[in-house]
Amino acid sequence: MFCEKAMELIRELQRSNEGQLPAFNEDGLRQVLQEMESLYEQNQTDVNEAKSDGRSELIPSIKLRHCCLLRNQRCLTAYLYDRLLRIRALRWEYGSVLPANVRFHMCAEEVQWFSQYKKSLASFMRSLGGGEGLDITQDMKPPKSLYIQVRCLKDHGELEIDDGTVILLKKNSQHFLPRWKCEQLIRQGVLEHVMS
Amino acid sequence: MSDALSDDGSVNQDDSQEDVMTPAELIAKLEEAWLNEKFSPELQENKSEVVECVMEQLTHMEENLQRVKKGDAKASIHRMEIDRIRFVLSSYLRSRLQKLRKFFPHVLEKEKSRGEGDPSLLSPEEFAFAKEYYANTETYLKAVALKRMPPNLQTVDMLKAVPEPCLDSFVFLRVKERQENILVEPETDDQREYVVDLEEGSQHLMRYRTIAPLVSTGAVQLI
Amino acid sequence: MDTQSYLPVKPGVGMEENFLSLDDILLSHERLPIRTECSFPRLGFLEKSSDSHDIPEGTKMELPLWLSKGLYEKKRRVLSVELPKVYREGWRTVFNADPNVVDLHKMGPYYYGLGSQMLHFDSPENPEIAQTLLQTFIGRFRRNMDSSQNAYNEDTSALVERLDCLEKALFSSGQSGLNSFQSWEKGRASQLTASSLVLNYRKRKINDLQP
Amino acid sequence: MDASEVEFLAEKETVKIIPNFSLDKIYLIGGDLGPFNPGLPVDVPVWLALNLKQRQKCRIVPPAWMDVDKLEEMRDLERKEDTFTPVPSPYYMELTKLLLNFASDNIPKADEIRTLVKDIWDTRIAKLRLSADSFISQLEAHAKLDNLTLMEINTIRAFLLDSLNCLYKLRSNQHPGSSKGQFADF
Repeated sequence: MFCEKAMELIRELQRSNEGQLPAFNEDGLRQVLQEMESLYEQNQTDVNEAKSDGRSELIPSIKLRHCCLLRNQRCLTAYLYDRLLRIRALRWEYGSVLPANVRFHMCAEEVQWFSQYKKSLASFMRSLGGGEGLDITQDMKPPKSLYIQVRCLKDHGELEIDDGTVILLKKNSQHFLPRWKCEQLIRQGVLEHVMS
Repeated sequence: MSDALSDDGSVNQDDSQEDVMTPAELIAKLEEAWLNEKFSPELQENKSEVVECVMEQLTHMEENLQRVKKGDAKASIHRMEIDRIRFVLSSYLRSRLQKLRKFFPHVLEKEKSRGEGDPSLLSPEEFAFAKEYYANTETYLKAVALKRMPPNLQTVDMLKAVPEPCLDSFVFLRVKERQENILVEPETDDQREYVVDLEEGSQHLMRYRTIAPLVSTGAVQLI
Repeated sequence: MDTQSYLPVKPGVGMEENFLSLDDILLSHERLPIRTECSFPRLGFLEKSSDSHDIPEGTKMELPLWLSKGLYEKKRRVLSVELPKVYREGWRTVFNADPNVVDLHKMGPYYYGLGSQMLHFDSPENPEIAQTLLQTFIGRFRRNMDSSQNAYNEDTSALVERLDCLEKALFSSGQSGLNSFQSWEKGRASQLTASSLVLNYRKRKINDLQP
Repeated sequence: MDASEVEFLAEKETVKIIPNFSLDKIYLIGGDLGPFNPGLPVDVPVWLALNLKQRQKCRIVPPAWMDVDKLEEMRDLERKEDTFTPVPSPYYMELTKLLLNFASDNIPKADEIRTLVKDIWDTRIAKLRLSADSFISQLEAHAKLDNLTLMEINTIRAFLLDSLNCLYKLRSNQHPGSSKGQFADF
């Protein structure tokens, strides 16, 4: 049956749970586009014959191929759109720089989409409140205290806090830090929030 | 110290009106807008004047705190309050941004068809964001797939492809100003439509569509 | 409405599909038994059991829902769609008697979704099908709610296995409400945590290292 | 809504504290607080009370309803009535948890209070499920929910609202054509 390739793309995404991004399937995409091309060509031939020779019995087959063309178009669009939704979420999870293993799974146009999205988001945040600016990727949970206890899960180098103090984030070291300085690092898995 | 932080300057909400809000009322407005945005299925009208005023308050307070010496007892209390307000503000803006992205073709369409005097759904920065998001997404779909498809299949109508907000969703609400004769549409053929009065302070579960106008006037609060 | 993590396009539920929903695309790939009411020239290769050039009129075969919907016409006879057993009168009687005893996963797994989609094909039984779908959902609601909220502290895995796709999605939204409340009760709700994606990628890395 | 956000709203409620320090009036954006004088009770929002308590700067005076006799009465009434009885605070559950976790030494019979509030909660949640089921099975279009608290609503919100959406779609099946449906899905 037609459109099986397109379904494979959809199943591939559905199998990747919790918004993980599987590798961009360029090969699968190309195969679907090829199938579309050949469906279109067959239909062109049949349409011409139906018109010139009055062979109206070809119409059901033309219609069937057209349905398959539309189905392929839908599957590809849905595949690409769902990937965008996953990629978009990465901005909040990882911050504006994606780890290499994630970037590796994106095609060139996705990388472009993502960098344009980051730009739009950044200029949105900059222009908030009549140009004062506010980073809304912070403050994801209601605040409980100004400072929190954190443990370093990996070596991360130096961190400067607002009063100018510099702290070395060494694996397994514990610190008492301003909450807003830690939020992003906790989300990225560099620090762990230690509850008392 | 107390002098630096003690001017409770009132916020002028709108120059054309004599309406003056205290900072406390302003924060209450922000919290109302936050909950309404969180719980309504569609994007609410923008409250950019509230956002701007709140940000002004926060900046003003932070500037004052710069002048205070470290370890001041009052300063940490002020900082905690700032954190709380900033959380509500960010969360409110995030809720809006999330709906913008989820419904972008419909939001832009609604904005386009808006009448001359009608209030704008989007703030200028949200409008810019939505337009860019639309263009960016369209460009992407074209470049990767659509332009490589047969000629009659190179466009997808985003308005039809992206789902609309479901205004028939149910919402929980609390009544702030008494309303009479709210028409409740029947759920089945053998039910008849009927009217309810919404008493002040009472709470209800009903369709968003029925009370949507009351959310924007502030007569009901979504909970 | 303040989560920034990945949220897929939701399925349409009912007669309308959402164009971009992966769930709806999978649902509309369900195969239906049909009978062709005209011939489809030059497409014989789609019907595996024959080696003729065309699909002749009167061929019984299976087509995916999306194609059946696309080809079906009320006025012209192109194909007729056979109602899957689970929506026929015999099963409807079973559902109406006690919807809770039925294993909807086995009968589905898109019991409500596919049933609603079947209404696109003008069957005289459509009103009864729609009514049974609705009553089945209502009849199973209490059980599904109570188990998704762990009301009886019992093992729910057996029950979950018997849910259709739609019910499963509802079950997990009930569970996440419960989990959020329980983590709050334990004082964990305000803990800042790593994103689930970050955690998953880390897990994967560890798995990659293992021989 | 996340439970932590409901708790955040509960933290705006005021509670009486007895400070052991002195401090002038504080002009917060959300309103004025204080002045604080040692031994003199003063009203503050819960978030501040908890912060001061953690720093051993005050004693918290539990709200009047946080009392074994009163709560027993409420529990019995809640069990007797079919409807939701009025609660002593729209945030009774959150305040109980917060105050008992951070200031149990200021609250007499803390453990009994914890159990009583949990009993009241469980009774109310059971009623909530019962009414949700009847709302669904009667295909109601409107329900009055006075006295329900935000935390109670929140436990069932996603499940109930999603279910109502599905129900709506399945009900619309009975009137095909009433929906727009011009878009053929392939």
